[in-house]
Amino acid sequence: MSMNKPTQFDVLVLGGGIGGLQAALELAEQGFSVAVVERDASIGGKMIRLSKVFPTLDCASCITTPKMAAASHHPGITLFTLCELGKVERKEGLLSARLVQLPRHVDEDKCIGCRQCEYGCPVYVPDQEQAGLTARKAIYIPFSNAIPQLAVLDPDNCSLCGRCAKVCPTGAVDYAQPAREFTITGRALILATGFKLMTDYPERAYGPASRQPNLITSLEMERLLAPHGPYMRVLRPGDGKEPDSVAFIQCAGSRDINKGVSYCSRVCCMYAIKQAMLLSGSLPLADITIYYIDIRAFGKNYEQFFQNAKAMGIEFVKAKAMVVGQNAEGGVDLVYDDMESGEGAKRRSHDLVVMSLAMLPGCDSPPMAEVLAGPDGFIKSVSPKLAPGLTSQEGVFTCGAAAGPKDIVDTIVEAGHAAQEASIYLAFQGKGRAAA
Amino acid sequence: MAQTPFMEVNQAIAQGGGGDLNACVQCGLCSAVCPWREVEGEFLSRLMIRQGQLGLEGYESDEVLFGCTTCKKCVLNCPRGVDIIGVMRAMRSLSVEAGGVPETLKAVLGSAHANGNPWSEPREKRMEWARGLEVPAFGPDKEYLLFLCCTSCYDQRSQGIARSLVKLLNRAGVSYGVLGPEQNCCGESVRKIGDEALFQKLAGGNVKLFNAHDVRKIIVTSPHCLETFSAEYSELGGEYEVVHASQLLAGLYREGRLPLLGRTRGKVAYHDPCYLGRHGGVFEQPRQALAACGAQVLEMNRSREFSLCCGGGGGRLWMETPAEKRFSLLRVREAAEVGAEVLATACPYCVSLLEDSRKTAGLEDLKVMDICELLAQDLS
Amino acid sequence: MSGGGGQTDPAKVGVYICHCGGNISDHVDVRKVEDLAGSLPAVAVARRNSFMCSDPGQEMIVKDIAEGRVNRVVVASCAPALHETTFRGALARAGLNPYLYEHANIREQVSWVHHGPGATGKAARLVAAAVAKAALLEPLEPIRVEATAHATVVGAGPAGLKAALDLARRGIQVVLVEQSPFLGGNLARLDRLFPTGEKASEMVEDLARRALSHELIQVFTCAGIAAAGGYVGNFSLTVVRRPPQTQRDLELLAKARSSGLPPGFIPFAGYLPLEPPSAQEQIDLRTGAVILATGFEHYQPHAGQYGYGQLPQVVTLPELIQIMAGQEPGGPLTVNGRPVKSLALIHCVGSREIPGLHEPPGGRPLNEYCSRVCCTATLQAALEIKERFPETLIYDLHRDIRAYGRGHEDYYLEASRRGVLFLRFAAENPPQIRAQAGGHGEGLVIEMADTLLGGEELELETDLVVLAVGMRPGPAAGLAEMLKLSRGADGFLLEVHPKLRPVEPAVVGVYLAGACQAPMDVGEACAAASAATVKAGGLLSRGYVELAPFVARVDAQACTGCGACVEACLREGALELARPPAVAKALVNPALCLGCGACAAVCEPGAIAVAGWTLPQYEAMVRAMIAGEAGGEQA
Amino acid sequence: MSSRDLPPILILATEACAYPGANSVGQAHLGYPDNTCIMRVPSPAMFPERFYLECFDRGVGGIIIMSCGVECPYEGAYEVLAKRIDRVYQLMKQRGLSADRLRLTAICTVCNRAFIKEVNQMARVVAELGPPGGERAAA
Repeated sequence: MSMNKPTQFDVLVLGGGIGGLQAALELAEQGFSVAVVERDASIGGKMIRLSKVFPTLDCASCITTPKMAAASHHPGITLFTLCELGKVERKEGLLSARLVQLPRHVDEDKCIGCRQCEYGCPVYVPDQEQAGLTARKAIYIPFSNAIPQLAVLDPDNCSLCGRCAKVCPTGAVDYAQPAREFTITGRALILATGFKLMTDYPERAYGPASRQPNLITSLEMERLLAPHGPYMRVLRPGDGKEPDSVAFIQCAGSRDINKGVSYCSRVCCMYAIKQAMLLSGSLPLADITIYYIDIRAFGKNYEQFFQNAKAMGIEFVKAKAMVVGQNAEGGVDLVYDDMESGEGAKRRSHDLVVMSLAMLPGCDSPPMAEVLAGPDGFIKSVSPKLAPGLTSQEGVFTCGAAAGPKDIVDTIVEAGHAAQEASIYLAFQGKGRAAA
Repeated sequence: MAQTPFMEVNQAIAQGGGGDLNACVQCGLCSAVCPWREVEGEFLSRLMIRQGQLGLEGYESDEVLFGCTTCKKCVLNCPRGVDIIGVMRAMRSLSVEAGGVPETLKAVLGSAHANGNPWSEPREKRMEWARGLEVPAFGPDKEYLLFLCCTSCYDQRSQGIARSLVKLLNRAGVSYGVLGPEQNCCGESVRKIGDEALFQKLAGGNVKLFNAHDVRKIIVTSPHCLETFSAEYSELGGEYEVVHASQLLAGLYREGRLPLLGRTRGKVAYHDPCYLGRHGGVFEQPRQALAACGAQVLEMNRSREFSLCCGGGGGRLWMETPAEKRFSLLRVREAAEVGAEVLATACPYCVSLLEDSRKTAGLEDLKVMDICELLAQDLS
Repeated sequence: MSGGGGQTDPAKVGVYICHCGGNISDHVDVRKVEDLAGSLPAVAVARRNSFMCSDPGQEMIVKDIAEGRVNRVVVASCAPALHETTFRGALARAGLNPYLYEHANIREQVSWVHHGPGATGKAARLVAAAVAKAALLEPLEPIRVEATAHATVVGAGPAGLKAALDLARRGIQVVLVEQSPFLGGNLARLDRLFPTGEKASEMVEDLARRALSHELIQVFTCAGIAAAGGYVGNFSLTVVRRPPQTQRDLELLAKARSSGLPPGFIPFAGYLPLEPPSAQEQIDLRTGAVILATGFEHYQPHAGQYGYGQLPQVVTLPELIQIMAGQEPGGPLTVNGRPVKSLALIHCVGSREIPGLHEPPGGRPLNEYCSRVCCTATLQAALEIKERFPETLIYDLHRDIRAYGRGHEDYYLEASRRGVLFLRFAAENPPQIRAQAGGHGEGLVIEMADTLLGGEELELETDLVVLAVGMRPGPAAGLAEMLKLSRGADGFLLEVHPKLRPVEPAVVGVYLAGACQAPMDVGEACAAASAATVKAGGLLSRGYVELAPFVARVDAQACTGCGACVEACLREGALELARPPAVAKALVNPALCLGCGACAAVCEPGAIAVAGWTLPQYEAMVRAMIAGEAGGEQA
Repeated sequence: MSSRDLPPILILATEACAYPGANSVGQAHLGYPDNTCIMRVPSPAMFPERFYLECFDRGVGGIIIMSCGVECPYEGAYEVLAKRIDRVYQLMKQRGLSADRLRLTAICTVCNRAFIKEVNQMARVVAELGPPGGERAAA
């Protein structure tokens, strides 16, 4: 990181996804100084990796990019990317976060984001930003709209051939750059650590049948659908064939006390419907089926979105489907109990099957020992009705998927709420909490 | 004609051991994972539960009400953790109480009632399998009671398992003994068939007998005995440490007490019995035991908790299943497909059904063997 | 030159071309671009640097400005998103208005996409176009609108109370306007809240007491907004208080007085803070921001819908909750004097209506939306019945169970485990309710087809049917009209964008808090309330609103007062014709202007333009571009 | 493709969507004809009919309006724009200008393929029709 960044702030926001950025922007607009700590090389979180968003079907990047840009240009916001979070402790009334800045192996102050290093690099690595479906280089800019637009070198794959350093016009490549540990402090803390997908569910639930290339996760489908995705069109990963039939398995790990988690992941119904709609746009002849237990289209305009999808001919099958194998054409075999028709169990194959995997907390445990998690592992809200953003620690707030699965709309609203609670806390703190 | 839900039936199922009935969310995953899907069977657990929830008729045919093999695959997959086997058992109970038992099972229950075994064999012949072998009687000086499944006692093919096990125990110097013909069938299948009263009688008799002999530890050849002794006998006052032969043998080998040569050649596929694997949670020890005798252990596509049921649980062992609808037929073919020369398993029911299907399939080059048999062959 | 403004000093444009360490200079002949730029008449200096964004690069600009060589700046480098702010900062440091800056994007749009002489030619054209625009740039200042540090919250349900408290705790004066005599809104009509189990009454009392005792909050009950005008920071509202009139209010007030209130809490009514007014009174407010927390109303089934209003044993869920709250412990649940041994809960009553399938009488618009909270509320009620009246047989008739929230799924599982029997009907085939034949309203028969049984027809006999009614938007129609807010097809107030600006309607300075925007539960409404107040607070705590300068500006000399722009304007109130004694002139309210330029397109004399993006500037850019195209060089 | 001698193509790209979209194409180093000039605009609703016609008069061979479509941050502006472009088409017709020379489209911040497709398509049109007015001569 740049050595001259400040280390003392009014508020520390942990997590640079849409929730963290929104909270940071609201606070910075109120005149508070804010640090945003992000584990990835870019801010933007899950949202910047999505294709389009429900129920408006507008482009995720077009909504996220302005917020990312606003945060990165705001004089009141300092970004710390590639930072692993150590302990957060309360010291002399301040919340102090120990950070480990992983080496970018590129000098942040010198890099101009020109990608010469990337073009020069001879090493190809599966690009996780594209669900591993295409390759990137060992030194690269994470993705086209990454912020900051700075290269990062992946030391696990770098062959130390020296080409990137040679072609870099500013001499920014630094193979020997060490990890740097440092501490930042704030008067308040917002935990916006988001979620991750339960990627080990398929193996647990389907066993050997889970190991097939055309059985993919919902985030992989997002990449396939994104205009700047791996193939720029929807092709199935196994053989590059255009799928004629695509299915979605809902509650893949959610509402499942045996193989997953007991709670509802809340967004999967809607994103599956959205993906189905986008698919029927790009593959008008394809059959699209959603296997579900309950369709939970509960938000504003969500039900109408669901009814539109039905009217478009997307098939909704009330059943939890089981993945049982792979057919000779590379399709995924499913079995389900067709209860609504009363016709009993059916076996069906789809060229491509998407699992709407459950959401898990982005952090395995809350980053501050005194902050409690609920039985579901997400950060516990101590006042879920009046102030859902309050945690068990004074001065520590939460928003978005850090406090339970949540869609983007609810996350952004909660981010505003958490920012407001933090600003009130800071205002009282300034007055010695007299008015509390 | 509209039907009216009959909630008394729902309540009777719930009270008869199917307490999870109403917890079912009707997702149908149980129907989807059920082995009957492999052979287009009629039985649909989700539908049967639904009918049970509403107290409606429609599940009374033998192939539906007595379709469940209690393989537990659905239970392990059920998103609501419903004890589906308990619900099936309770629903059968209602029918059995009213005399609704499939013909083939009537004989089984009758024999179990009269002879203490389901095989219509005289009680006093229970120990005939041991003829010519040195089998100690159980007494206070013995660590383990060796309890043999009725099938191992009476069925000729299965007796080989018992005899092999005894050889192994003797060579390893295990302190064990057997009890006489007063032993009953463990009652596991009887209970799953739905004859709760008979189960109480059989199990009650065993508990009384075991407790009278101060039995603490039991070796079993059948995973079905394993399940019922360890999970169900405590209801009747029987608390035992139960070990399946394959577990014990793996342990003995590890301790260096089994003088195996490791000479077994050839490829051995291991079939996880439902009651050892999914019910008992025993997956590794049978494989360790197989590896100990030198076999090259192969995995079939569906193994461990994904294993395919042989079709013998829940009373199905005694029911007629047309050849093309037998899970065991699929299983032996699967073993042949992976190139196995031996299909090894660790349950008398599995051995019996797999052996039958091996013949049906005409797989001359495949042998079906119990782990005890493979290990006994490899003794020095 | 048009667009107004008193630009006097001749443009001296400085052009700075970035090599971007080869990223640009490897494909673009930057020396040639520099020469071409230097030959343009408006250009005072043209320079190059390996990295214009570096300190030495920026210093070049600062020095040229400081030494008076340059009063307009063009930097030709990477995409403006990356460094436009950097270079504007450099101008500001040198004492020049930062808006006297134009960016030429010759990396992303030239050197990375074109090669060879074509790239150089295009770079030259882009630079020429930027110079042409720069020469016409005028200094701009952010628009400052003074803002009264005062907010008005309309509606005293949980969201309104929470919003008022949030603002007051940030030091902002608040007026809280509530139409009924009570505080607490629909929250007061609940018993316990899912999934925490806390008492709704305690939450209402707590919120109401805190709001009433806060020195910065002034509460008006029995009050409504009679007139509204103004704009962000400067709204004027007329609040009218009237004596209570509805039968319900009068009955509740009589009951309250008999028990020695106010102040105090009346179950299922709310917190009564003070005696209602006995005569009409009017309060005129100047307020900086308006928070709408007008909430929702429960959907009222139409007569005969599922037997409601015709069969006495058909009630709504809110009615049942109130009945149960008043029930003595022990004995069966009793409704309308009759014991209830079995009951059926029916979901989606007045929600998720589908055109063509559902035909409400009287031409009522369909409620196509999901009301979000009723599923879990129904499960909660079922569980409470099982808890307090365990012998009751409960059927739950649903389309989907939407227990989406944190902890909600546990309610569903628990209700199932406790024996609530879930039956699923299809939207096109809803349950039919009738009185049992031969009975005298003793019992009900429900006919329904269970989709979980392949559509098998079932007949259920129950003593009670409970309708889980959905939500309708609260009474905000008049207010929405006065404030010029849009409502969606669902009747709820409309936000600008559900993700970019989720609590803001299109009118700046007005914010949406809670269920006036869409169905939500108490926690969600309270979160939305603070999302609204964080916006309002940011605006009001400074005392002024700073708006981007890119709004319409009128050249009063050129304006003929024809009014075409007013007609074309997309934001009501942003443009009007002022009528000074002599002639009418277009007048922009910068606080309301979107900056879209729809006005500029229709102005014949070119008297109105969006500051910073004027039509003459674009025309100059096109001319420069064509000139470059024609000869590659300019005179 | 040498576009040096071809009439220029003017692209009006919205600040919120299409302009960053064009930059995304640059980041991906996807080539397109260089007789293009992209102008950043807040909302193309600000251009009167005559602006387009004058562009053609001055020699602009084709114009692509890359808007935000329905995602337009200026509520109602897209509808106004669409109506105006319809009128521009009428006027172009009157003047004997091919309607192919003007395109109204929506490009998002990451619509690389759509961007390239639009630009290539217009480049083909311009190459075929020549300078504005060429089609009149041909007719």
